[in-house]
Amino acid sequence: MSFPILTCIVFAPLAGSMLILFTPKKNVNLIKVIATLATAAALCLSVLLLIKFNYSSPAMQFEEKAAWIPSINAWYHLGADGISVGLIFLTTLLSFLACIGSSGIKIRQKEYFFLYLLLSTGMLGTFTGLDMVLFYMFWEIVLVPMYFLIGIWGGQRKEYAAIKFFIYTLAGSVFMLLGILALYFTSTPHTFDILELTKTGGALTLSVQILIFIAFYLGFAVKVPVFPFHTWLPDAHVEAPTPISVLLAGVLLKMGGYGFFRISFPILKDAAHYFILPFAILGMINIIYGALVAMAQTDFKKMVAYSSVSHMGFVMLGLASMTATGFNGALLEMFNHGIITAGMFFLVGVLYDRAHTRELDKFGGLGVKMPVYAGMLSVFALASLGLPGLSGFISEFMSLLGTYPTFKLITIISSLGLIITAGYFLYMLQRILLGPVNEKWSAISDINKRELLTLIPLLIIVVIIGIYPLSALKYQIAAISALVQNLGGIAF
Amino acid sequence: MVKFAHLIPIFPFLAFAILILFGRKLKRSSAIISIAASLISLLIVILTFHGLLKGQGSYKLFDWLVFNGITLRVGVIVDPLTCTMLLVVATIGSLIQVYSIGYMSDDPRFSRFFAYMSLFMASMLGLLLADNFVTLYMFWEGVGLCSYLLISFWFEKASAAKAGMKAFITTRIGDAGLLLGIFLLFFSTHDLSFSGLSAITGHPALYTTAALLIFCGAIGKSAQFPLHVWLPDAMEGPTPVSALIHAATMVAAGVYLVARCFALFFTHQPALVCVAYIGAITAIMAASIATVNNDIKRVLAYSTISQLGLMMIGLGVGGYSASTFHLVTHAFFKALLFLCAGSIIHSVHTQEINKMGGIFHKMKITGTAFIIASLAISGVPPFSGFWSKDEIMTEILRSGHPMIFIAATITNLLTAFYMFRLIFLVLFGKPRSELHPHESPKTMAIPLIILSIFAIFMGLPGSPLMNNVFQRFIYFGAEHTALSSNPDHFVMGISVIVAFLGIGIAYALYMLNKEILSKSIRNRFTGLYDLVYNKYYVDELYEFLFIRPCARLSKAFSGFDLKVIDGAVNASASMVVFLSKAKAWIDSNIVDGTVNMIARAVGMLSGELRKMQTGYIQSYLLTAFMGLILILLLKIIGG
Amino acid sequence: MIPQNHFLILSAILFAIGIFGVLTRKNAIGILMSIELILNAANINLITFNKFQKTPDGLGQIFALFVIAIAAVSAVIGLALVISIYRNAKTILVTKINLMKW
Amino acid sequence: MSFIETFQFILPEVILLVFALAILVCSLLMRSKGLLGALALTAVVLASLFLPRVNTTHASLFFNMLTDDAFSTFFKVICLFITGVIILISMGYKTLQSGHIGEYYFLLLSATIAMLLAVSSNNLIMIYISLEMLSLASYILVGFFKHDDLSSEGALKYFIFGALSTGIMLYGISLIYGVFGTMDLSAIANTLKTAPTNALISSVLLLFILAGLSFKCALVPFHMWAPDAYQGAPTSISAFISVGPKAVGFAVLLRIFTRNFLPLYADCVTIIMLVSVFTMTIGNIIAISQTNIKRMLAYSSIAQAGYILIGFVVGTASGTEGALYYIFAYTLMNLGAFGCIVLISNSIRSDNIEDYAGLSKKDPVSAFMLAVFLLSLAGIPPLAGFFGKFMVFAAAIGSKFIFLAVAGALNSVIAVYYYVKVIKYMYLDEPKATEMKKNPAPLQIALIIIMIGVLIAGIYPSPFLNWIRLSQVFFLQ
Repeated sequence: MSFPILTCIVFAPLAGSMLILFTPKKNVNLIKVIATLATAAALCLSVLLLIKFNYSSPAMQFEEKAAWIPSINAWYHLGADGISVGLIFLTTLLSFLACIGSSGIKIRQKEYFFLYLLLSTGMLGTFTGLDMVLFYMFWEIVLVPMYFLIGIWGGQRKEYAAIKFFIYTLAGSVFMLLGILALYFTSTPHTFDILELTKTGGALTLSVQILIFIAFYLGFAVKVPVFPFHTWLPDAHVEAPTPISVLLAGVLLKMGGYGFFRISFPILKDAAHYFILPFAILGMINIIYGALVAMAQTDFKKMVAYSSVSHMGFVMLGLASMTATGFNGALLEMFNHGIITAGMFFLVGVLYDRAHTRELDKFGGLGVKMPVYAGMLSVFALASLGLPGLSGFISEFMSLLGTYPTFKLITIISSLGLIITAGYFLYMLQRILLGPVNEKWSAISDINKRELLTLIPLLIIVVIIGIYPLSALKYQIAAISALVQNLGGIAF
Repeated sequence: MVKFAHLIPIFPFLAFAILILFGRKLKRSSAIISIAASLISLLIVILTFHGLLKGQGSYKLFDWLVFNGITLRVGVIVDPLTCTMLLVVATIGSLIQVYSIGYMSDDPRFSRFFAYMSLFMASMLGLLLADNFVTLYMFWEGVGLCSYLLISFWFEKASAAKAGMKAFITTRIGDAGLLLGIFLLFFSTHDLSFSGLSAITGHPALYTTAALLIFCGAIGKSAQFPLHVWLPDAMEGPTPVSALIHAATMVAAGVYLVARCFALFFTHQPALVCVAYIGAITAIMAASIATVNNDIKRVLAYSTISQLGLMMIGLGVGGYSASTFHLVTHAFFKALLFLCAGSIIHSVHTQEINKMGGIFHKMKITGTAFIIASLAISGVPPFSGFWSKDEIMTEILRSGHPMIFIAATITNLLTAFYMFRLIFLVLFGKPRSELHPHESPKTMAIPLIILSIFAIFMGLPGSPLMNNVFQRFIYFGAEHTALSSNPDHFVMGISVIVAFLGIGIAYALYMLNKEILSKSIRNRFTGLYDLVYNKYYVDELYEFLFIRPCARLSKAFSGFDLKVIDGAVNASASMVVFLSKAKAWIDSNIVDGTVNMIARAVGMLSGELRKMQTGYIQSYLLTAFMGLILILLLKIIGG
Repeated sequence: MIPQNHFLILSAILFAIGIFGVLTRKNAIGILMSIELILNAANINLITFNKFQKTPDGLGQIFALFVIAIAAVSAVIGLALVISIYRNAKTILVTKINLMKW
Repeated sequence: MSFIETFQFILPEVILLVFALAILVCSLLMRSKGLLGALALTAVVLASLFLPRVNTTHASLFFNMLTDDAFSTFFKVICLFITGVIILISMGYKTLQSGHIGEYYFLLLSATIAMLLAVSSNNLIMIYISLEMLSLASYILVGFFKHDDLSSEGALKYFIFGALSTGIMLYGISLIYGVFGTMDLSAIANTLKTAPTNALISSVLLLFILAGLSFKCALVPFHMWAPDAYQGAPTSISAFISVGPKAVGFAVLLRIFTRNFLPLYADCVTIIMLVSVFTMTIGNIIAISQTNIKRMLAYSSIAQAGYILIGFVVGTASGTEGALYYIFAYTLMNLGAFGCIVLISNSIRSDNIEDYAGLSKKDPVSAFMLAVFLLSLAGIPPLAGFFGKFMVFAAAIGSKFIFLAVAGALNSVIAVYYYVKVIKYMYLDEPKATEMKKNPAPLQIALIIIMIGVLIAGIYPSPFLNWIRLSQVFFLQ
């Protein structure tokens, strides 16, 4: 058996958290070092994974399979393919960067980093687990640390936001659990293996598929989040501390989209076809509605949070397309949105750390006082509004392009979202950076080196994918075309 | 030497990268880097041009994007149209950057300015070289971005910040159309390259729609009606920016786009006619606004819109060569006009023409250049504008659109009028406020001189005097070359008459008259004047029709989100809590009540039990017992 | 010979009275007594069924003895608890014993 | 089977009895009562050492009054484990230490003997007697703080409720004897197999028995004693009655219904399903508004019984397996939770949830353990409670009880709210100034072991599942 790279990636943070558990509370520096090393180890391994990944093959790679609960035929089964490899990298990268960005945490550091690393493991496990039970377990493991991370280190309404997040996502995921069980019992022989189910799932009758699809949908839609299940998101994002907002928006939302890619669509093919119109409509609503609501926000962070709702609409739209282009767009949009929004939340954090307010109207003219910050903010805002040449564009473009032949009107309306998005991001830039200098912030300092360090890797990725999208697309193309073929979608 | 064409945009981009990273250390030398990069690009452009003349052409570079089955292979397009445009852009760009050294010398963000300028050069050159819709779209947005950045370059001014946003969003509306047009084309032809356009056949309605959607992009970028509102506001940017981006190059990209897709438009005449009429409306409307506006740059901005409209007319009537020819000449004289305006503003620190006057003798070079450019745009022979406008007029007449011909003629009349209104009010007469005009520094003056030379002579390649070299170089199809070779003396005559008429009216109204604009005339046409002066109320209309509803919708949705959706969820949560309380309450009250009731029922059997009081344990027991009874009943009834 | 059903009806009446008593007596002692009635109803049943079996195995009788013994123990414990409650609450009326609710 | 041979099967009970009497005597003779707990613990350990090994055949003892099979062994292990932990909790429970502690342990061991007998009973008489023995010991234990208003009130309510329920059950048993002419479960099963009797009458009789057992398991509508008894009882006894009688109740339910009365049972499925749904829902919903943690856990354990009942309703092999696993997991986590409450109440002298504010800072270990146990009760992976829910939901869906599974799923969402509320107080709120006392080491260590058990049973449940499967394979024959 070869080196179990995925196991190492998934459990490196957990090992770190166990170490932290036995580190004295007072020794904050050691705790930080352990956390950073653990996430860095996972990052290095995932880079290695990217290097060794054979992207011309649609098959599952680096598979690890060991008996786990034989009596119910559940296996410890990990693997990575083109769909998950990017998200694994995204998770490790953001975990690492957000870990560096966590130095602003001033209280209860031991607990913080312990939970933080636990969260990392949960997220990574979700993206690698190929057994439903394992997948569900990791999926749920994410909830608890997140609850604490928002609830303890969050903002003013942290308790409300934390419990809301918890209940909301749990409510979604219990239905997913029922869906998993239903899949298990409808398969012969009974299995939880996602790959096996992908082969056999199509044999189910449409009505059964639809029921199971809805069960999974409830779980995933809350995470994505899809209108009208999105209201936990602004609260959670706004109240969470910066690094956690980064992970929330950067990784957690992707878990829902990933679920669609990994489970709902490949296994429940007929139901997926049955539901593409609602998907497209919901995607459109997400895009337009999210953008319009974002426009009305006066709180910087809330605006970015709603922009996530809007952007995740493109994922839904791309999924609805049933075309390789749309799928590629949707998957890439998840990655890109992860990178860009992570950057945006870091930038919100930078500003909040200095000004202790996020009210957009209270700023103005910061472009003079914080030129580097202004540049960074502009680039990420532009990437977010889909400026060609930066990464956000290409994925939104492909989503829309893929959806166009199936849903013309919806695509047209959705592309209006691009205009609204441009509107609120530029309005945000105008209110923060442009205009006359607000004297209140005359002493504000520009972004510092550590903060830059967290942003620059993201910036580089944004630019590279924007200029040469194949650099990211190449990992997923083979897997996506296999998926489309499997689904009987349009392969262009 | 064509094979280096793809390097053209790279040098300015490198300059941008260097300046954005190390700009603060470089300070003044930023300009040198930026200009050097432009000059290197210019050199390569010349080499490419040379190669093109030798018969080399477009080539492919690498796979850029793969949709399943279809690989998008990007390359560069090297043909007469692109090469000419490249030459124009690189030349004017370099000159304006030199000019900017003087103009921007006091600015604290000097190097940032040059960084943006370099980025713009890179994007614009890339746009011209793009050989497919996707890369074109990328650079298209890239120039839009630079436009945004440079319009709001002095972002401390709230108006500048707003203008930038307005420009970006307005053009983006057009871009959304362009994007959809690209989708439509892609799904009909499965091809995104320009070279495939000429092969399109069938589905006329579909392709006409596609063409119109693409034209939407052009409308936004070239500030055509109804998306023209952003360009006048864009004048908030530094004047070199207005000259380069909002006069000479970027705004012409819309015209370039239509020219680039001319094969599609030409085979789908309804779209082409639409182009012509949009152009005509724009031309005459903008020209009329220009006649009453009092801001020197805004007058020029409306003039630009009007001239772009003229180019659209040219394309719309099938005058491919004529239109591109006007594009080239216009680029030079309009850039020159802006630079002159910039020079004047730089020295008198105001843009209000009402406050200027009689500065010609203090600024001879600028003044002369201004006059040359005005003559060129007014269509006075033998300046460049005369030849190119004449070509367009000829094409209009030949195509048989009398309405458009009349509109174009009126536009020309108005053009001559407002240009000379400017000249008379700004350069001549008496100063109307305290002014201390002085000639601008050499870095600013030299580009003026060079551009003046272009403004005078650029018309010659397209004139019969030089045997219509231009038309023989850039043409669409074969027959056009032959057609446009013969000078049409009727049209020439009308053009000349119209030009001089316009100048004459301006002279009569503004030089002979003591007042700026005689009250009597203004009073007679109050309604019309107000309409024109307020730019036909288009901005207000948009505000009323789109912006406010959008804002209201946004607010409404936000409220909806907060109250209704969240409210619903919270309500169900509180329902649970309520239920919980209710259950607890039921436990303590209803159960008791039931107990009372049943106790009474039992009490009817024996009157003794009436006074029975229930205690809590017994209520528990009763619940349990009644539960059991219920279960038994269910069992017995249900079988 | 008294038919089996008569015994069973007697036991059912006893059972019902017992339940009624448990549900209605205010006094804890009264409740204890009612419970005894229920147990005795069961005892009558047991003995009746035993008696009317084709080949009586005595099981019912034995069981009835057990029940009587257990009922005695139960009564002892019940009384002990009542005393305990009386010490604390100075009452043995179950309607007054409601410290814990909701 | 000779008496000696029979004797080896009841050796654990005998050991417990001997030690119980010994404790009673010692408590009269000895001054220091500290050793009594240790003595009781020794008894439990010895008893578990002498438990009959998992056997391949079952043994009928005392004229088939008792039967000894893998199923009963499973529950015996659970029961002895429960008593062992309860003894540890009691030893660490400050309020409990008084002159009467000897009687306390005596009663506890007697209750344990009753539990061991009950789970292996194969005759309705035996079931009645052992359950009554268990109940009687429990009544006294609940009222052990005899000078405490709440304790004696709880005990009285528990007693009256229990007496009525067992009375009803006894009446049911007497009728069953009339219908079948025997009280031996195997004999009744044989009769049912060969000659179908009037299903209606039999199932009605069955429901009488269900009533008695529902009281033990605190199922709706026989649940109302539970909150009062839990709240009033010493916390160690709350812990005991929340798991011990409940496990026994389910063991008997399973033995009677699933094994022996299967044909009759099929008729009652709908009703039991309703009972299950109501039990979960009512327990969970009322728990939300509780402010006393013991009372909250009482409602919580009512709800948990509803989940166990899902496995029981399904009635298939996987259903039974799920129910058994759930009982196992529930025992671990509920004991753990009560243990933590004892630890905490030693210092803060309160059972109010609000007084738990900021506990994570004052007593991080207890707070952490309580959080883990509560999350496990809420069914969050990777803890044992999750896997329990997983198993019962799986069984329900596998047998097309979709409604039941959905109800269970919805309930587990509601439940999260009140479990997390406690965690919120402990972790998110600021502490009030209270000095924490040093925790008794044996209890703390025991709880840590249980916590690790909860984790392992959730992450790698295979060994436990195998054990359970072995326990019920024979049982379902």
